[in-house]
Amino acid sequence: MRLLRICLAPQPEEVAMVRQAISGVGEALGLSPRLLSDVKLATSEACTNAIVHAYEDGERGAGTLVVLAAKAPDALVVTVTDGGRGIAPRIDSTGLGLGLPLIAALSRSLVIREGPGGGTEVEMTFGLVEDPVP
Amino acid sequence: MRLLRICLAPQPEEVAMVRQAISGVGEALGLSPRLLSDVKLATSEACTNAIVHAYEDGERGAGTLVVLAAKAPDALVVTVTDGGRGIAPRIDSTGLGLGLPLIAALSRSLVIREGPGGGTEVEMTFGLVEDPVP
Amino acid sequence: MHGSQIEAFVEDGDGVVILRGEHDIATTPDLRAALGRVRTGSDRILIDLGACEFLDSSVLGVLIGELRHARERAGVLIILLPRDHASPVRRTLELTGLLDVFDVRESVI
Amino acid sequence: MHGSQIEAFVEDGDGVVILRGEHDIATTPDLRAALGRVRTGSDRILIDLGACEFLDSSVLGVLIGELRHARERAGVLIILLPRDHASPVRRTLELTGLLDVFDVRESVI
Ligand SMILES: Nc1ncnc2c1ncn2[C@@H]1O[C@H](COP(=O)(O)OP(=O)(O)O)[C@@H](O)[C@H]1O
Ligand SMILES: Nc1ncnc2c1ncn2[C@@H]1O[C@H](COP(=O)(O)OP(=O)(O)O)[C@@H](O)[C@H]1O
Repeated sequence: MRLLRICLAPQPEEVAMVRQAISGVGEALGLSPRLLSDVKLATSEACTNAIVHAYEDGERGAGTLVVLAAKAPDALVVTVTDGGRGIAPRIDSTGLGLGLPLIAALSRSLVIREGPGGGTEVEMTFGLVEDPVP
Repeated sequence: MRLLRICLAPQPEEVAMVRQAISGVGEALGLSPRLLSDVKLATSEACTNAIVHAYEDGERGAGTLVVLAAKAPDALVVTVTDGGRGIAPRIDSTGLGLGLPLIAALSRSLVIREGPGGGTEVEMTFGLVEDPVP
Repeated sequence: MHGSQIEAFVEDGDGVVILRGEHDIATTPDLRAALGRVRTGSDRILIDLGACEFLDSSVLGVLIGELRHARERAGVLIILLPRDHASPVRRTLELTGLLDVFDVRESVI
Repeated sequence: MHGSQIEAFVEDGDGVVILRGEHDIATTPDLRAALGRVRTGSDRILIDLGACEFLDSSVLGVLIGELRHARERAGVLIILLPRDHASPVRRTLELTGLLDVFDVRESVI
């Protein structure tokens, strides 16, 4: 069941809006405060990766970023898709490399695959109740 | 259809053996040299991550590492599972953070989830023929 | 509150930077600039996250950069955390192992 | 061949390290040691991957570390690649963007 679909420009200023929207979804599903903050952080990191890494500097203006949220029987599935150059290691990344392992730690499962438009699709699945061992 | 299952100690010296075994699988499936080398590298990186990150220094001796390969209709699925502490960013990682994005770049899709024993399961899916646009 | 605010001043020789609201890739340039302003002339930098409601890995990157700066000039960096132990900010630092890396105290905000 | 071999010597003032076979997390300690041996007294280091059949990201980490070393002492690091443009080693350097970072030449091995 689709809960959310936002298309936005891959720009830093947009990420706060995505967090606000996904918080609304999580609150409607009755997520605990901890789960809610995990969903917000993971979604934020995935969007930031798309903004920072998916596009060459000059091409971000024409780029896209789509955030979807859907409810599975016992899970919230958030998908962040860009239309960029595809995931690859970048030795000159100024980041610390915390993003992907952080998303993996926060989500029940993380899928990374090529998006329909050739960019990257990051699909994160979250439980609706906290796991017994946090 | 299961093609391979190896259980090994999470030790650096074992990774070469995993590559040799997965090469055999890939050759039997008739993978092109490039696909074969992609499968080898991705599998090698996933094993190395388990060896380097999954266990505290003192606990690697009792650790496990399982590598499975299975054939799906049009894909080779390789799963690397450890019984370690679970994936999380480690700020003191001496690595360059190339492993996960490299695996994502090499595979058609990458799934990271908690393993049955609480560690990390990394599932990599590869096409059996090269994608039109490399 | 989903806005974000950065306050930076020098007090008793300490450089103080206070983050309020949500901080991410959009606010790291301001954060870097604020740290640059208070860094000169202060051996001790306090970053107060007591009223910070969210931070992401790009903010953590700035904090770690600041820690390196501090160590290079034998200075001190102190991170003040929300008193609420369930705060998202605390959890983010915990998940990334940074609670053990930084000199962490409780904020009074 | 699935073995691995590292040869290290100084020739005409250049430090030369030749990697043969497959190199990964198990052989990086030997690679680091070999580089340490030839580094002293050589301004120019050649790492010959002409007969290297596999390398992983931990080997790339050592190569990048060596490049930093070289830059710090204003030295030169040259990576010699297999002539075969379809070689796995070349592809690995390409995928990680390192073909553009290193001074890369063709090996004569
Ligand atoms: N959406 C994306 N498009 C292209 N490359 C990506 C994307 N997301 C991640 N990457 C690649 O994966 C690497 C690791 O990402 P991450 O773990 O978030 O660390 P960091 O952003 O700090 O480099 C990035 O450096 C980048 O090369
Ligand atoms: N099997 C694993 N178990 C625990 N943590 C892992 C595992 N694999 C990866 N990680 C975490 O993910 C981070 C990123 O991995 P990777 O991209 O391979 O970079 P690197 O190994 O260079 O740090 C690691 O630093 C580590 O914290």
